[in-house]
Amino acid sequence: MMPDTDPLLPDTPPAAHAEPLLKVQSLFCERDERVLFSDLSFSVGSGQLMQVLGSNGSGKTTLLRIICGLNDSYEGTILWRGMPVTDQRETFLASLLYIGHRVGVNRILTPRENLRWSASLHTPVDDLRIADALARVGLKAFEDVPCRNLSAGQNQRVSLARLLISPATLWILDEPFTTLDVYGVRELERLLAEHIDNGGSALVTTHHRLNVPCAVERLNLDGVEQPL
Amino acid sequence: MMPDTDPLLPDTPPAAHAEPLLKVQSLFCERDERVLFSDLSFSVGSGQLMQVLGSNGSGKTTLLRIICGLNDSYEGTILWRGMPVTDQRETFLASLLYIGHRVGVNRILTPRENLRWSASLHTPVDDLRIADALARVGLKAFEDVPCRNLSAGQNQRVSLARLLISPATLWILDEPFTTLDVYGVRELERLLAEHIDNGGSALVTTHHRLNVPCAVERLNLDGVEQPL
Amino acid sequence: MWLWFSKLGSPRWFYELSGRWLPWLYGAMALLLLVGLTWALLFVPEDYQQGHTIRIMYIHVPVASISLACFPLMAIAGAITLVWKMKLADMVAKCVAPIGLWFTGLALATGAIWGEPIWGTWWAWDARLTSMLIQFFLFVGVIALRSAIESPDAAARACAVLAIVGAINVPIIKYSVEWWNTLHQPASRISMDAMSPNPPEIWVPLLIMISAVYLLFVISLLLRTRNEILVRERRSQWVTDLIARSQS
Amino acid sequence: MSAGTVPEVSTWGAFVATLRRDLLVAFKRRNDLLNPIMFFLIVVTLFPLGVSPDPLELAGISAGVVWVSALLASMLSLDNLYRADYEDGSLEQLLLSPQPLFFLVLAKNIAHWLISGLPVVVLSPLLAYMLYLPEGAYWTLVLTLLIGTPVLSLFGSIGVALTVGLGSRGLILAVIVLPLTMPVLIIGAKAVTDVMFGLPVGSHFALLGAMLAVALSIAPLASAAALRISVN
Amino acid sequence: MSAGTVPEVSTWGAFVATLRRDLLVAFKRRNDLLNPIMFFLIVVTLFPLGVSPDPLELAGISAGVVWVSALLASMLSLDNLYRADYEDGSLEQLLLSPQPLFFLVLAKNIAHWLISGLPVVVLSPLLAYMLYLPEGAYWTLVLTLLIGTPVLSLFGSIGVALTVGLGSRGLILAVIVLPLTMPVLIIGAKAVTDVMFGLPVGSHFALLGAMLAVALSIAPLASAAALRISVN
Ligand code: HEM
Ligand SMILES: Nc1ncnc2c1ncn2[C@@H]1O[C@H](COP(=O)(O)OP(=O)(O)OP(=O)(O)O)[C@@H](O)[C@H]1O
Ligand SMILES: Nc1ncnc2c1ncn2[C@@H]1O[C@H](COP(=O)(O)OP(=O)(O)OP(=O)(O)O)[C@@H](O)[C@H]1O
Ligand SMILES: [Mg+2]
Ligand SMILES: [Mg+2]
Repeated sequence: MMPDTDPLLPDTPPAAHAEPLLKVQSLFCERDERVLFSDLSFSVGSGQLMQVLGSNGSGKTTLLRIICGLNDSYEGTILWRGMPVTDQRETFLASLLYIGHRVGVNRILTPRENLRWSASLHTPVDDLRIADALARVGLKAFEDVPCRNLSAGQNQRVSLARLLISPATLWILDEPFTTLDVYGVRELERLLAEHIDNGGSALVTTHHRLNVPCAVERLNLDGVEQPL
Repeated sequence: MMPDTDPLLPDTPPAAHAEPLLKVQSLFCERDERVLFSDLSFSVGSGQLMQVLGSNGSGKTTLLRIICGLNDSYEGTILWRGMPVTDQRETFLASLLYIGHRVGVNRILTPRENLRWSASLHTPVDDLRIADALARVGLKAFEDVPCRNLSAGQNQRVSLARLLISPATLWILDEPFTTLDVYGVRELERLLAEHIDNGGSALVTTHHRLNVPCAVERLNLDGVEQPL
Repeated sequence: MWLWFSKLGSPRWFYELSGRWLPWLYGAMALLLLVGLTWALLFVPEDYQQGHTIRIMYIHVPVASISLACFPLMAIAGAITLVWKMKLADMVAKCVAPIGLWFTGLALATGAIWGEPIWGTWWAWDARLTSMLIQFFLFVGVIALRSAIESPDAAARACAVLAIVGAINVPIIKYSVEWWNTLHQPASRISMDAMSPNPPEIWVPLLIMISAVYLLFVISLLLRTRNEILVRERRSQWVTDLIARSQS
Repeated sequence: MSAGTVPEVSTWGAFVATLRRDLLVAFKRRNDLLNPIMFFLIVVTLFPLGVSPDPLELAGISAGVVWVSALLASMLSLDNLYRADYEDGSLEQLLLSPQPLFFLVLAKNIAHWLISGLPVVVLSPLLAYMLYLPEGAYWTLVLTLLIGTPVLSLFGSIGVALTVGLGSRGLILAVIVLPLTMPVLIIGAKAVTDVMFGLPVGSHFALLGAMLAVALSIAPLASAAALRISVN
Repeated sequence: MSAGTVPEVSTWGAFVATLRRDLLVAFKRRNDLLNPIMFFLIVVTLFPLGVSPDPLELAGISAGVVWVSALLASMLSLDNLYRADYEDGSLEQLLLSPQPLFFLVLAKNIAHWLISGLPVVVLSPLLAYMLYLPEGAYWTLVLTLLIGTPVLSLFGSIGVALTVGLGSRGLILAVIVLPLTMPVLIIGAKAVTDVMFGLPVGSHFALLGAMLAVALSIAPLASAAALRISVN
């Protein structure tokens, strides 16, 4: 569907910058005998923000998990910097940050401890960075409260603080705006814009209209409009 | 803060209809030594839709759970049709429908079986009603799929189908729009409006602007604007 | 070689090939079973010690020896599933588990029925009996895991991991159990030595019965696997054609 | 959906629906039906392996081993009782039902016993045989288990209800429930051993029966209260 | 946050951080530390209650009972190993780490053993004393448990990893794990009984050691594979 060599050819999407980092080629996936998508191709370049759209059950979460390698019941190829991700798992994972429906926050530990462990799985950072990140997501007074004593939105913020301490190039966020209040939404949009500005790229699902200064590509998984 | 006798007195809020069904009087609650709200009073009449606002961690969920009786670490009085709810638990529960952060959908059972059980806890309904309700929330083809095979939004829809088969007067919904797609959001707003039209009342938390034809009262739990 | 391998991995090819084999296998099994059973039940002389109960041997020994082959078979199929993602291997692995469970159960049951007149008890914590019982548990574990995981793909790989880990353990279990109980009850050990002085009238029908039951095992595995192939490939063109043909 | 009318409610209907739902969940996961039996069998097997395969030695401990295994099987299966409901929010719905919680909890306990207690009772003679329990004691064993296992389910339910909100699993439940259920174990096992020695056992059965009666009337109340606390 | 550079990674750092995190979680819920011990103690006391308080009879079964209880305690505590991480999404983060999963899983297994295996080993002499284990067998019991319980944790980890995505709990895990760990039980308990009879036990220890070596090298691999499957 898309040329797989020169990204400067005229038929690349307008916002695709110099080099396509992530390239998905003719992806096919079915679940429970329902084809979710077939022959799906797209690419995400550096400095590109891609919003995945689709009605409930259209396969957004499935797509993101397939790209991360958490789900391997698909056919097709996923390339990272021109090489299949399956051949270079570690390199790919080192540049990836995924936040899913389940936020990955341990409820016994405090936000600070949670972040420390998350970071150590990728690149350890010092405590100052962590405190800064927590302050920026509005958890200044809650650094040392066990996460089970935080509200739904506060837990979501703990997980979003990871965006601030990670050096990852590609962000994959599955409905990150869920349970965030208006300030939280605004802050996350600001974070996304910063990341894109710095040449990172992001794949985000959300049903809400992104309000960011940069261009937003849209990938719609709905074949037909949903009748609901 | 509010007169607790005649609802027709001039200082009742404008949209409050004839009779205040639910009345909350000088509620006080603290968690982890942080006062969430103190001396909070409001009332919800029939045909009234109340949106609870507040930043993350401001106590919206806590407030709703207190009203339902799922949380009793508070001070103050909650009246239902003029009587303390603690004196008439059963009557109150029979008129109440609560949908929380956790949707109350068993992952082994199918949407149909889930609804059947939910209904039987309050008022049993026949299978035709259930099938209708599921069709209306866009799960026509998914009635007999185990819920663990449904997406996040589809599970949310299963729980929203309860609104259609319940005779409850008071709906208490905690972020019901989470993970719904645009069609789902629109449908839920329509449901809310219908309920209000029929003289029901609802208490809803959401960070999103409700787009309903009826009047929406707002209860803001934030003392100060959040610095985020 | 590689071609053959990938061909073998094709369920359709397997289905057609096994379809051609089955009639022959049926015939051979029927013949062997008929000969073996009549011989074993009617013509084998009574044992001077055991009387007619010796005839249980003609079921017990074949069933027991096959049940021992099932776990390794399942593990090999599992390894192929994990490494080459061959669908057919998983179908075999899935189908061999219940058969293994049945044969292990049968070996336990026939052994118990035999043990009652011989040892005066249905059950003893003898090494061989115990290791059979543990093998029974292992099969139950694999089957329980398979039925608990809903996605066929995930179930295939999870069961493959369990089968391999189990297969590494089977010899350890067998060894440890044998070594655990020989001190206490050496008398109740069963071995081929007991058989060796026996005349051909006894072991020839036994061999026939062993072959017959082996064929029974192969046939039931083939039938189950064919069934599984049809279920999993029900939406592929060749299966739809097959169904259309069988209905017209 | 007319507002203002209190709908007609039916406690019996809610009781039956809850019982049926829990059984349905168990039947859909056929494992839930098989696993208590298998666990019981496997745990009983551990003892000959760990202690000794000697018939005489095993006969002496057989009643105790069968009872301890039944206790453990009942306890392990308890974890399923409210956990899934707690996690998916169904428990909140249960607590918000206008029906008396006593009966809903009782329905769940009965379902639990049917799924995990009854199979153990049915299987116990086989295991007793494998452990060389003397002939005469079979019926006593089955009967004590038949009366005793519902008590285990009912008491166990209190423990699960208390711990359902906690992150940690299994062990804390065991630590709470096992001491509670020890009297049942002691009397049940004692009745069987007494029969083996030809002693009268009427009083043991009377005691077990009394325990069951007490458990039936008090335990669901306690479970209901504990659930309210846990959800808080 | 500069794009395009692959960050420097440290496997050892991730290993230590994961180990420390799991220990931290356990210490924060002091229950996690106490429960294995309490469970072990309670199960061991079930036997004098259920079987017989007679010192001679107890001495005969003491080694087996302590070993069976250790096995059950280890298995019950396993449920905590990946469950919470699965439910809150941390497990996905673990799988998405660029570090080799083998070591991260090993770190979690070591933490599990430190929390639930080691206390049991330390406590075992006390319980052995309560069950009248003959003097000379103490050290053998402690040593077999010291070598054997890590094997239980490692094998158990495979079972939990395979079942972590399933709704039902506890029992299916036991059904999968217990048969696999029976050899450890047999050899461990046998070594203690053999010492009681004055037999040599060197070969038993060699066997246990070999099992530990095999488990250490294979089990984390199998667990890692199983986790990938479960999260799928
Ligand atoms: C539940 C009880 C029993 C079980 C689980 C059992 C299991 C087995 C197994 C696994 C084999 C090995 C088959 C092979 O290696 O190919 C076997 C063979 C045999 N069994 Fe049994 N057995 C039981 C009871 C008995 C009894 C009571 C007898 C009669 C004395 C008996 C006699 C034999 C003989 C003669 C063989 C063939 C010799 C051999 O292959 O080693 N078994 N049994
Ligand atoms: N289990 C708990 N124990 C103690 N404190 C808690 C607990 N749950 C929440 N809190 C505290 O209570 C406050 C209010 O929580 P609540 O869940 O009501 O917030 P909320 O308004 O619903 O937020 P959100 O928009 O994020 O859902 C939070 O700041 C939190 O710190
Ligand atoms: N575990 C599963 N097993 C089988 N099918 C599943 C499973 N999870 C989801 N599905 C199916 O896959 C489809 C896509 O699910 P997915 O979670 O990707 O949707 P989504 O686009 O993220 O929806 P939402 O907006 O509700 O989050 C759903 O229709 C569902 O029926
Ligand atoms: Mg989704
Ligand atoms: Mg909330």
